[in-house]
Amino acid sequence: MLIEQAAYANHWRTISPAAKGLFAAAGFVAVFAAGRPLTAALVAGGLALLTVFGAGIPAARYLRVAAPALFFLALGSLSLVFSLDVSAGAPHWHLAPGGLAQLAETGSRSLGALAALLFLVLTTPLSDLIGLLRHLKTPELLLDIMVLCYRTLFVFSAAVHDTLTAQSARLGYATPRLALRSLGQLAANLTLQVWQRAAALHVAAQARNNDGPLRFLAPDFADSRHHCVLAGLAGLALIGLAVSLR
Amino acid sequence: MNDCLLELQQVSYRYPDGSLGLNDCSLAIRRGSRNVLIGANGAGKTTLFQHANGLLRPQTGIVRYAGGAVDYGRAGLRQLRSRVGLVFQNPDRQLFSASVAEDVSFGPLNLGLDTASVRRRVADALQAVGMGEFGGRPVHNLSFGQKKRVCIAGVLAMQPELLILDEPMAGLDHTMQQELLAVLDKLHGRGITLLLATHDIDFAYRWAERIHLMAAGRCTATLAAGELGSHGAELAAVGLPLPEIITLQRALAGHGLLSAGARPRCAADLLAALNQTKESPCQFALI
Amino acid sequence: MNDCLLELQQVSYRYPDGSLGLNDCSLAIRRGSRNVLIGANGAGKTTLFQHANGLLRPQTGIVRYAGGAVDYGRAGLRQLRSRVGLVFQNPDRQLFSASVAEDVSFGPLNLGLDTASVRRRVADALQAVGMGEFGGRPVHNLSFGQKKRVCIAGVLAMQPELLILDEPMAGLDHTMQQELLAVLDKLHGRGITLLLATHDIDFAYRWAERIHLMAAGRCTATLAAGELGSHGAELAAVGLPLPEIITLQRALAGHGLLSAGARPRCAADLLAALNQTKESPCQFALI
Amino acid sequence: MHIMEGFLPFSHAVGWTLAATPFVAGGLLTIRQRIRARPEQRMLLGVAAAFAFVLSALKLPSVTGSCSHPTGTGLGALLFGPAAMAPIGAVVLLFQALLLAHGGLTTLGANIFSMAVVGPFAAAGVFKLARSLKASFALSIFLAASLADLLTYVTTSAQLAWAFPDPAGGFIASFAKFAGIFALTQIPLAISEGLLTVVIFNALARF
Repeated sequence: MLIEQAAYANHWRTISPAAKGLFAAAGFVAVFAAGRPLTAALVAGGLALLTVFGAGIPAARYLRVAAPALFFLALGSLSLVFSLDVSAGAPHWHLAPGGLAQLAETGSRSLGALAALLFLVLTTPLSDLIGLLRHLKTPELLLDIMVLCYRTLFVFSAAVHDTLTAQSARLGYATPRLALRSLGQLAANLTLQVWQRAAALHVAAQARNNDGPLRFLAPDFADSRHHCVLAGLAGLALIGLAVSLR
Repeated sequence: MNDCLLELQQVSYRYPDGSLGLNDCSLAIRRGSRNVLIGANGAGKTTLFQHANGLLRPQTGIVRYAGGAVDYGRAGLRQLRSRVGLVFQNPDRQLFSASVAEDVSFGPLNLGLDTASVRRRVADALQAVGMGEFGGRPVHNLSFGQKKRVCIAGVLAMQPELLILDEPMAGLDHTMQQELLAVLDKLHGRGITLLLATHDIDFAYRWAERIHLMAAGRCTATLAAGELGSHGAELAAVGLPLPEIITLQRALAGHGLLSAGARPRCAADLLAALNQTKESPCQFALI
Repeated sequence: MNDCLLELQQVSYRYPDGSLGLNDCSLAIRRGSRNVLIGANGAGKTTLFQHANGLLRPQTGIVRYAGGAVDYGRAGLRQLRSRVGLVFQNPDRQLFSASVAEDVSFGPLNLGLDTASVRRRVADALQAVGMGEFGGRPVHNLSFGQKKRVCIAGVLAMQPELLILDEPMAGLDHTMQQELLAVLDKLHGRGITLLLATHDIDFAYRWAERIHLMAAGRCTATLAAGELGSHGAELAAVGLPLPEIITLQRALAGHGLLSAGARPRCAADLLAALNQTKESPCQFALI
Repeated sequence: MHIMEGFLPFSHAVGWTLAATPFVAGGLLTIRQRIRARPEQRMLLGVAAAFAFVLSALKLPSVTGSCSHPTGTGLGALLFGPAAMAPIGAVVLLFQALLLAHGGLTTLGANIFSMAVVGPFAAAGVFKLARSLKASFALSIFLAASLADLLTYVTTSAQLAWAFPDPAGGFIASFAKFAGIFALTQIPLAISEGLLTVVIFNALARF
């Protein structure tokens, strides 16, 4: 997981997640408030440059992370630009009136919002983000699901990886038909583990005196207030710029 | 202060699915001692540990802690579990949070401590297991041995008097084992009573003061490690050989090279005795 | 018939996440031999094994099997994987079927064999690991050691020439280890070439004919087990001590109790040599 | 198929978030009651979410030979009940946005609605209906899983069509465009996912 790796190793790893979250939120607001596509594109470019040069995320990695979303954007754009004409006999495609304008608006907004999202997730590990959500009074039960999900998904990933490898070593993926069967057995085995692992975690929680919601101590970030003020000011500037360039 | 910290008296337990857990099992752990519980897989070691921590409740018999019978009410359990720390075998089944420091904070927060104390305890516990620098790391990037030490820190942060570890050496390579043993030595030096499950008799002989044998849900004998040599029959009864080092020492004594009373615990000890030096270079000192 | 069954020539492999797997690694496994690959966790043992079975493909360098370079096409891989059997460390991760027989049948079914042959192979493989009676049992009720043997049966049912086992002894108790070694002895007796990963130098010395040292993604040396004593420097270079038994033998030779040329492989051997008997009671005979 | 970050206009992003919220809240209430009766369910849901996340990252051999990822909504709804799937799905979709940049925060509501609400309820409904029509267990599972997958994708197409109606043909034409473009990957995937879910239940039945 490329985002995960970057989040733990970037220049801004130790900056308070509240500050980074505040600035990312301002990025979202700026993108949606921007009147013209060019402004939104400018915000997108600015956020991307900030993430690559400020936080020190390698540009190649940045692009690889953005690739699936860009693929969706490319496919989605097709239907914005072209219109399907069924009025005259055989249906045929033609350029939609105003399609390019719509593409510019939607495309620049998507890129801007994507850049804001990537700014946040490439600089902030998920456990910090969950800590931030805890601070923002997210329902306890939802937080419990998140914490356990984040931890357990790596356990499951490792299990899936190992089992896939072991199955491949015994020719389990030699043909598509065998692959479907092997994958089904793997998923069924994983399904059973859901209950076993949940039971084991429950016992382990009791052993450490738990009898209800899972409590964790959020990490302490130095200069958090200071960074939040800075991020807030920078965010306001960004929104101001986006609005004034209407 | 009671000399006997944990005591099981004729405890029996059968799982809901009908399989046998403990069968009339009695065991006593002395305060401040280093104990090994040794027996084959399925002998009931894990079941016994879960009784020590109040996770399971005896169907017959009694569990005593520091002299008093365990109170299975909410307050009693809370107290027992804060004094008896249990480290399970598989780290993946006991680490809740992907953040090291967060996971270690879980136990102390459950004890109802304030934030400042919890923070202090987390730092201390991570320091004690040699993971002081790892608080901000994600659990999934740690090695198996490091995960194991995080599990121990999570229990240490509750400041237990008795620390129980289920198969702590399993899956660790030589270096990790040495690191873990150093951690345990340090904890023992602080006065924490230790109880380890293992199935390696050579390790048990090298490390422990007292060795508890277990088979078929029952503790069949408790032996002072130093006297293990004269209890070959008890060992054989649970399918264990004498430690190799004892066999060697005897043969060498037979050749007049070692005194018959010598009690080397490991190969280094034996060599030192052979070389007539008085000091023991064995890492795990004699009692 | 080529004497060298598996050969890696200057193989390098780096994982997609950037971590090093193998670094210019060369290794040769002779047909019919008993080999141990020894190195710390993370030295690259598992990566090497996955190259042997075609699960990973060298980025530079070449893997040869029975003299020919491995063909990574579909047919080539099918052939390689049916000849090189790979048993992974954690049985829970490679047993994914409900019943023992079903799991063992997975490989032969994937080879496209007919039902009768599959049935025969499953029965034979279970017999070979001493689990003949367990075909109908559910996997999750087995002990750890039994699961391990089912894993081996699952690979044996594909009738490999080379059997590779990753840390087969980890987590097994004394009795289970003896049982597993007996199974391996039997397979070796049938002419199957064996390659085991371990980090226990004492076990390696006791069991193997050839010991391959590994560190930082590279095989640093291949030693005949009998000559291990004169290669302390190579062992130290990968962070391993000399086997205890060699150290002891030397000390005893220094006292004139053993001939300097004696090569006991285990404590039982050493004792026998001490007692001046000529025969070796060591379970794992000398070459 | 996740709608990417920022793709939906502001009003739609807000609207779908408001539409998804009651389902997530309702699911949480259901879960809370379950936990009160059986405390170990607290762990179960987190672990189930991880399971769903990992399952959706598996590469599924598709009938056309291309590779795709299963949604797991059908399987999840049949195992854990459709109500619990809304919060579980919400967490999975949030994590996919945060860890993989699949989907997004502004489109989270829309994606939750299609994948964690419509899909699971469709799966549960189809399964019940098929069983009541005396369809075999395997066929019911197949229909439930593949139709849940298909309806998820139809919902997404409708969401997109509503946001971007065709200037000439309006909603219908736009829906046809979006559905047409993504049909290429989605229909084979729905069939594969149906088959996989049947294989999974067959295997589970033997444990």
